[in-house]
Amino acid sequence: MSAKVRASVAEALEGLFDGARVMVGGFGLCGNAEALIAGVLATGAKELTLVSNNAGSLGKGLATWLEAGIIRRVECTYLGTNEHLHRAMAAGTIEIEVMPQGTFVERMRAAGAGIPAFFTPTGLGTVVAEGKEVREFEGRAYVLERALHADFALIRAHRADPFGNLRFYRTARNFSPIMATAAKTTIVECDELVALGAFDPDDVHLPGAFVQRVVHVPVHEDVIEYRTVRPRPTEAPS
Amino acid sequence: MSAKVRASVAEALEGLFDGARVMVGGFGLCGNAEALIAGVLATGAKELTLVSNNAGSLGKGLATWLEAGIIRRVECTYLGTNEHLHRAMAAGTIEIEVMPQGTFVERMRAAGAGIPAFFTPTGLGTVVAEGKEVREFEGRAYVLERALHADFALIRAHRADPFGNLRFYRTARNFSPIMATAAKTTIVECDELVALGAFDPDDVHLPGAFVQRVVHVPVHEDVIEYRTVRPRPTEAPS
Amino acid sequence: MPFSKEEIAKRAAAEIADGSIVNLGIGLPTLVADHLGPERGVWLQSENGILGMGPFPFEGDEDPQVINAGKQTVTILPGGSTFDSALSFAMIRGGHVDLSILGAMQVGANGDLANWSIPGGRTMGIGGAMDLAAGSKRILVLTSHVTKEGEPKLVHRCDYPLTAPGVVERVITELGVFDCAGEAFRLVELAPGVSLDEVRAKTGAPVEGSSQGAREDRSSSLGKR
Amino acid sequence: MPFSKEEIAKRAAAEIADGSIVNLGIGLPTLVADHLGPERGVWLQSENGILGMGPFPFEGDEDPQVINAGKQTVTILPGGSTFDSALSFAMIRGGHVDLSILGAMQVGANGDLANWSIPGGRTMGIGGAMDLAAGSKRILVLTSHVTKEGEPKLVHRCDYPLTAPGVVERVITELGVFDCAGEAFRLVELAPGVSLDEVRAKTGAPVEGSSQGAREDRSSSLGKR
Repeated sequence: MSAKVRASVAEALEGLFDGARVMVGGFGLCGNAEALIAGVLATGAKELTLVSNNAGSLGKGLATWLEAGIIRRVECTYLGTNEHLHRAMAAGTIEIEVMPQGTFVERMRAAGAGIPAFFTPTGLGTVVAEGKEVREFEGRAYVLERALHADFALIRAHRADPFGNLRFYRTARNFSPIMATAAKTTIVECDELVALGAFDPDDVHLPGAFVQRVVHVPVHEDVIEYRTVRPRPTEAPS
Repeated sequence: MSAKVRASVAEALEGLFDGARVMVGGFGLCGNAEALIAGVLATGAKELTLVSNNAGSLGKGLATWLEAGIIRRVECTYLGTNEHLHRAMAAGTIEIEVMPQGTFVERMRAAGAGIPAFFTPTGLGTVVAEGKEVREFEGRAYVLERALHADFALIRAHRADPFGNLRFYRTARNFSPIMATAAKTTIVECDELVALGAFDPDDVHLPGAFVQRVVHVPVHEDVIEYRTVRPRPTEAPS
Repeated sequence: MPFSKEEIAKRAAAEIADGSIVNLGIGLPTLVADHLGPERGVWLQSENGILGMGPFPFEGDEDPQVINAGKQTVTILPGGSTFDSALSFAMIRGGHVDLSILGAMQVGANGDLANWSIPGGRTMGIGGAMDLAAGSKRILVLTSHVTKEGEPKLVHRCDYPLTAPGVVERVITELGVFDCAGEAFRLVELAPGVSLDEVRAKTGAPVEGSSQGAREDRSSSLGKR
Repeated sequence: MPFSKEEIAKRAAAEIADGSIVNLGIGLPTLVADHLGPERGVWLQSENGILGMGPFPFEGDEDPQVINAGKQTVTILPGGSTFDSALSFAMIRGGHVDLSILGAMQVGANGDLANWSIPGGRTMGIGGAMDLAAGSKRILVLTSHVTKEGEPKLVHRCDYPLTAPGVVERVITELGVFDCAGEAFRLVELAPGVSLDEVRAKTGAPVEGSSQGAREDRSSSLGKR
């Protein structure tokens, strides 16, 4: 029953191979599987295809993979201010496919649900639709998009049980549960490891059927990219 | 903020029209919006297209619609022992489209997600694929299926708040949250109506964006179709 | 003596790898659950939205909102989860169910499965049958070897409407265990006291193999994942 | 005097129907939130997975795992919910977001929107821009009327890479409010003290209408749903 729980990050990452397609959850640095991301560097795996919304920021997270030169190709939606990625793209040292965020996640959802391709309105009439089939349904045109698979998904959950049932916390959820369905081997780094039966059946965000390995990582750095606050009112608001 | 909450089933069903496409949640009688189903009969609406996994059973639930003759067409996955439906189908008084359950729910999910059509392996090489496009991806053949929309969805939730955020209970969830995304007007019958803020943000099963009306119905019959039990051990199990 | 229903179910349970996700069809497949002890770590999926389905409830504990795909009252085990039908069928169609054990009206030697409609008969509907057949990683069929009228259910090619083509790997009947080998069924195991001649007489396609070979094959076919 | 950024945001807030679901893009559109009192019942969607986004947290209350699509720390209002990106984009692409208020690099008179890439410039990526543009029920653009170099951003046809074709209904700039009318922009409202001549001089397409008509149009265009 607890065959999925691994004692260390290194054990959790066993079998990662050169050239693997690796999905990494998180919206920017938010919800990153920090220990697994660091652990991949330690494995020495290289020539990876990274499938992630972003590719790190502020030198943190996936930016460390770029810096280490272990990425051959990136499939993402947003480069932002990631200097490594901009330089690598300009120098042609890394292939980059940028796609719309909704198409990105729907392609992964399709992969997880056994759907090889689907039509979407997003990207129609833009560079995204170039070379793709366009077809009309009920008078509106749509673009055919393909499923997006991976060999591994590295995601972070708030709580996990030994079967790999997961709960996520707030906006740290983002792409992670969908990536878990789209990858052959889903590796979860959880803030808390709870006992089987600790979750109410209605409150499981992602059932264990989609998870192959779990490693407990209690401490995270949780970097904030843009700290935006408002002043605390000095007296009770009227 | 509470513009969605209706005082009665009749108010909740306002605007239901003859010939409407109506999705009704539930797996058999489990999770039926019992009061809304009864309420539709009271509106006098007829010539309805019913989109539901089943069409009632034991003379209960949607069987009452068949008995009242208000259904012109049924799109479902399973007829089972529904005598009304078998007779109506044999007599040709009701059009019936039977489809695979996964295709049924995925077609509704597509409708709710802005996807007009998708490829699926289910139904390939069967009567389900007749007249549909078949295409190969990565060496496997798939059938093109279309989105399934409706004018109304009548669903039951365990708890709802005034914005229409919903939680479902156990296997009463089934098709209901997906139907809510696929219908123009989603009408929810909830066992409990809770205050805004009563749900933890992570524990909302379906956000209120997909819900247009809510009516509080505290009492349900909750018929069991097949009561299966095992004898209670007389002493503590060894 | 041919396998009893309980023996078929027990034999099917031996096909299941520890820790796997399994969907059991209505009827004979349902009995398999009784032969899966908790030490096996097998998780039962019910397509109406349960992973981790438990046994029937104790008398008086039945909950009308906790049912299986056969609309029977069931329970949910610790570690079980409930979810909507879209996720349930994403699990099935996306290949996350390791094994589905299904009933059949006909099975073709080519692996074709027919289990939803009899020509000229009353159609109960499709339900989740086509999804399970097309989406599961592996399909095992449990069925009586012949119909009530004595017609073979293991045939060269199905003449009943198909549920899915070329999906059945193995069939267990009261007469034994058989693999779909294309133009013939391959004997994996004979039920005690059943002769290959009897099997061949009751099968609508060639049956390859010998009683001897079949027994030897058995151990190697178990517990694979 | 042309509209200030705050006045553009306030004017945009008047375009929002009470109770609607709204996504605010990064930059100028973000300011609109300050002009939506709780009595409006407007629900802000953030495509990284929030419906019911609240204001920035009080100092010291920021949570690194509660951010918006601009990766800024935010809060969640009572009645708010958090969900995965697939559901978030199903909400957007399925037409469940009533209005998206976006920034722009160029807007065509035909409603074409370009807001993600400048030819020859550095591409920041697409993010949710194309999904919001293609999926929302209605698109409102807030932008400066001209670029820093003084080039018109309201043009006959975009020459920047498109985000989505024919989706923009209305544009609010410091000079006024304009609808995309196909071959021209239609003046809805002039900012105080701005002349139609100035607008025409700074717009890369014909501008239809008169100052008089524009003011009369205003009330009728508000509060529609």
